[in-house]
Amino acid sequence: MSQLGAFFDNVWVDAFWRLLVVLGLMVFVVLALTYVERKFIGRIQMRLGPMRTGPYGVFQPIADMMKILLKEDLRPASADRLAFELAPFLAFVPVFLTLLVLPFTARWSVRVLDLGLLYFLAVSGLTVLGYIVAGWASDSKYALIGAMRTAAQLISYEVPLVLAVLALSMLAGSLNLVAIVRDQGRVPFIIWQPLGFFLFMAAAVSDLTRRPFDVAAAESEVAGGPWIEYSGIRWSILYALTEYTNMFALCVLASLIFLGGWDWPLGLKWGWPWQLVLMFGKTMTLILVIMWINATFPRVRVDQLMSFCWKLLLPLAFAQIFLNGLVLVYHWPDWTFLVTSGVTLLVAGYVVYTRLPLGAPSRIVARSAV
Amino acid sequence: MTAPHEGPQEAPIVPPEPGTIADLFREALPDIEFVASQGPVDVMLTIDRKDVLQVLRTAKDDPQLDLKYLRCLLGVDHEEAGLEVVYQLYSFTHGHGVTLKTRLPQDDPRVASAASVWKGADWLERETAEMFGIVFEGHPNPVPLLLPDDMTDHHPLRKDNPLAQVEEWQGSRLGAAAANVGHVPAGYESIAGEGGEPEGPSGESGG
Amino acid sequence: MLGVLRGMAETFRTMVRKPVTIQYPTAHRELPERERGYPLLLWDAEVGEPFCTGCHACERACPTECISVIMKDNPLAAEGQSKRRKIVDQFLLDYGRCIRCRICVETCNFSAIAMNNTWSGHEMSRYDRRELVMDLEQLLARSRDGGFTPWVAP
Amino acid sequence: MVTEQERKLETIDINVNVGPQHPATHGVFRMVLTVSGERVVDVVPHIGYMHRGAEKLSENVDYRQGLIYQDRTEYLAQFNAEMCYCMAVERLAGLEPPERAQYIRIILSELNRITSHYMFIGAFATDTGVYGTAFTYAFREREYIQEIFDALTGDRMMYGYFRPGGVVWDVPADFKERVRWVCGQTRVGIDDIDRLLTTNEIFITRCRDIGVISRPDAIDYGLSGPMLRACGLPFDLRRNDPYSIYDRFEFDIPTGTHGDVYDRYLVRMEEMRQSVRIVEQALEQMPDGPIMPEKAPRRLRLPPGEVYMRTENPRGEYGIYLVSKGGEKPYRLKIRSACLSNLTALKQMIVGHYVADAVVILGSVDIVLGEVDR
Repeated sequence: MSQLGAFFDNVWVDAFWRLLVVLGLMVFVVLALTYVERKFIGRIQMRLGPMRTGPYGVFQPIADMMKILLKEDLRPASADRLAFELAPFLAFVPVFLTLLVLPFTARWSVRVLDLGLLYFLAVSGLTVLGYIVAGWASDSKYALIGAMRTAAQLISYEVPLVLAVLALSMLAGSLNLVAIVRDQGRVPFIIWQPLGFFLFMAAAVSDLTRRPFDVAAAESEVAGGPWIEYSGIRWSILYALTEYTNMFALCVLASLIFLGGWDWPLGLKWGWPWQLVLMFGKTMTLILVIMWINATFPRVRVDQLMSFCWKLLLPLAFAQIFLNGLVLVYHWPDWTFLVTSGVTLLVAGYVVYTRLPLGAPSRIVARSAV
Repeated sequence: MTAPHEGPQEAPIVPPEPGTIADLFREALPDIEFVASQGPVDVMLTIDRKDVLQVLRTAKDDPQLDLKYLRCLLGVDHEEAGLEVVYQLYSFTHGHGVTLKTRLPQDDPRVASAASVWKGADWLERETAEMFGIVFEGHPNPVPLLLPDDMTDHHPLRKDNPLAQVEEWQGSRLGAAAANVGHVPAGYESIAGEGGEPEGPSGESGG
Repeated sequence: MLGVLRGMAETFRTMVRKPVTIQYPTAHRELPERERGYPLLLWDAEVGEPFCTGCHACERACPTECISVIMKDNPLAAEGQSKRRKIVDQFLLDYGRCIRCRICVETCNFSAIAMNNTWSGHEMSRYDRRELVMDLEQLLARSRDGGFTPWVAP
Repeated sequence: MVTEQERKLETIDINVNVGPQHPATHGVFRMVLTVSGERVVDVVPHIGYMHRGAEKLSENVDYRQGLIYQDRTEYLAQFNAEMCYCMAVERLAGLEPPERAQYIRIILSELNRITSHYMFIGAFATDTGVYGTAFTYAFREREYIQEIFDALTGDRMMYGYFRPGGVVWDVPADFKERVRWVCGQTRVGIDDIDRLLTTNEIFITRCRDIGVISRPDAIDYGLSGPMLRACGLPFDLRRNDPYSIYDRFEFDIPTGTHGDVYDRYLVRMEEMRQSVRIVEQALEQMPDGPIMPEKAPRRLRLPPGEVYMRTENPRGEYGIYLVSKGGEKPYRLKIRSACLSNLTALKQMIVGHYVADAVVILGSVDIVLGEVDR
């Protein structure tokens, strides 16, 4: 028994089985999320969603996976072979790496890094490289335009994302995810940082290239963007696996740093099953909100996307940092975080709403016949 | 194909009542000869093809006429009587409309382009040109619109360009009996033709 | 901001409503009695022969020329069982070509042809186009077996 | 300021081929965009992929058979197209449809206008990027009307229900009741879409002030229908050139102020409400009686003559120029397509905008390729 324990205590073995668990979790999450998304959006559109394979179509993602695995792996004749075949992995590996630092319960994660948050942001920023390479290597104009859009979009939105997280880590005083969660034992940071949460989610939605920020993949414009030429398993790695894993990772991160993670409420007291439930519930809620937004909104234009980021999100992110700095330097009570952040969010919302060139609706000429 | 004894008949020319738009045209362009006819809806004016551009310009610019809106531009193939180009005009201010027509000889179907008068005439003329082989002189971009670019050898809507024979799938199953398809035994014409004369097999209707 | 939220509320509201779609091949929508599926020939059960006399009226009226009819002398009329002197010998209808315009039904003087107003008149996919050419037997089968009531225009 | 380094950078405009198979081309339309970065500097539209020779085919069939080609030409507003064709034939033949037939025609045409606009809204919202939600909403509502058409004519798309002289058979017993219900339902449905799109800021910023076309230009290009009315010209054939019995109904003509894409959307939304008004009035007034004139011949022969008949279709002025030289078949039948004329202004509207706008502008024209190519 002690021999077995010693075997699992070996740092390599320990890392290996934890990695296996994360890998399995990731596959399960991707399969589950494809099903959930199709079903959820189906219901929003008053459709049934997948119903054929299994009860209520629950085996649909498995059927999809089988189909994708068996599909021919097509490559355009004029594509750059090496880059084309490598690009999906370039996009996917960084996303997978982000999962390594996420603590799913108080005691369980692959590795707890002191700079976990920084690691997460640094690594997840690499995904864009895969998309650019894919778009370039496909030798298709749609893919190229899509890739350029992706590059502009993901790199721009990285900035408010990082700044929002930075503002939050000022409160926690740490970049260690476990420490940040512990810090929220009493009040989750979303209460103190509504503006920061808004910025984070807006940037996250954009990072996932989902509506209203899905200009990179815009079906009605560039017909799928960087992955237009991909098929079969490469398409699935580049698109489905990367996107859903990324969505999962970002939502886990958001629930960790904003919603109190596995701790709030009563996580430490009631043990790991309750912590898992908390994590799962919070993450799923955020994912569903992203899907809900995805199903509701039109897509913004490229220039609007950029000005939204640089002219609105970025100043707001700096404002959040500044406000946090004020509160911290002058040792104001905690509730001033809420007041400053919330008021800024409301003011920003109001200003955007009134400044938007909405104008009067069209004139209706009323002329009646005899 | 209409029955042989009928033959194509031209519509009789009924002169419009005085006070219609035909008089406005005559007033605006006293030098030009108009043949006016009252159609079921609009007044129809036939002009010589050399006057087309002048008449159209005047129709658009003259404040009395003010026919700013080109509704439709089309061609008609009258076989021996030549090709016809028809302009449908409408005025938003006065609420009146007119049909302008001009005949072109079949061997020299040329007429001035109206694309310089109305931007909307561009595509309509391109379509008419490819369908009837009419040459619109001065058209800015005389390439086919609906048809393939290399399809210049025939003009589909001309009457000398019949429909292709229909390929009947059900005919191949009939075998030798296929020869009897469409054959009406004596005494049954009244039922089959609904009072009309017996026609040839339907496949010939392309003429 | 308000419009965005209004949109979110709208999608949420529809999400909790009942879905409007059905699982088509397993569940079928009820067809109205006037439904125009592909045409069928009708069977005169009293005499035991088709209503169709093979008069070619539908063949002429068909805009797509998908009908071919051959007429013959009616053997039953010679025996005195039927009033129809002539009867249809062969009737071929190309469903692949038919556009279901119902002009044949309108034209028919004997009410011998009708549009199939059941789902069998729609679900006609075949692997070979030639299988869509129906002959007299296939066209009459549904009517002869009963269970098919054609809609007659008022 | 262009720096020296930037000047050395070689940039080229690329041609992006949009269509004929592309999610945003509404069928088989193709346009070649020349883009400089994200800006469109030139556009060359190509049409004709769906040219089936409907005009030529109509010349070779009789008047009853020719009607079915109208369904297949304008396949989103079939009743409107059939009505135009029937009225052209009636004008030449001197037939006058009975009152009841007129009312049935009006009701169906207006309902068809609603379904067509629903289709527009669904497709247009998808062009602006909504994930099919507006599309399914619009189709859900459209389906209620479609079911009435199905129960009435027996077909969901190719109705073939009107005939020169009237309509082919009478409406079912529960017709009035169902149409009344659907009028109420349509009001609810339009409000649903209103809440989802009309006030949505993202939607508004996508649609405002793009694809603007001025009123003189619109007239010059021969635009019609909602495209023309969005420029502020209250021109509607139902009012300005009344045909059938449209002069008996009270309705408003919605117009826009800017002539941009958003105005076109608003005009169409309002037109649907007005159509509901017309249908409700027509239901009130609909008399009993025959649906075909007493002396309607079974085989129609037209005297020689020419007529240009036009109706206000959902997409604009749909015209039939019919030349008869006697006999059972038209000598020449020209279909004046509203979409074709509306498309001519495409270049002027698109050039200078972003690629994303090009798609939205094309969507706002609301093309039906069957009608454009004929």
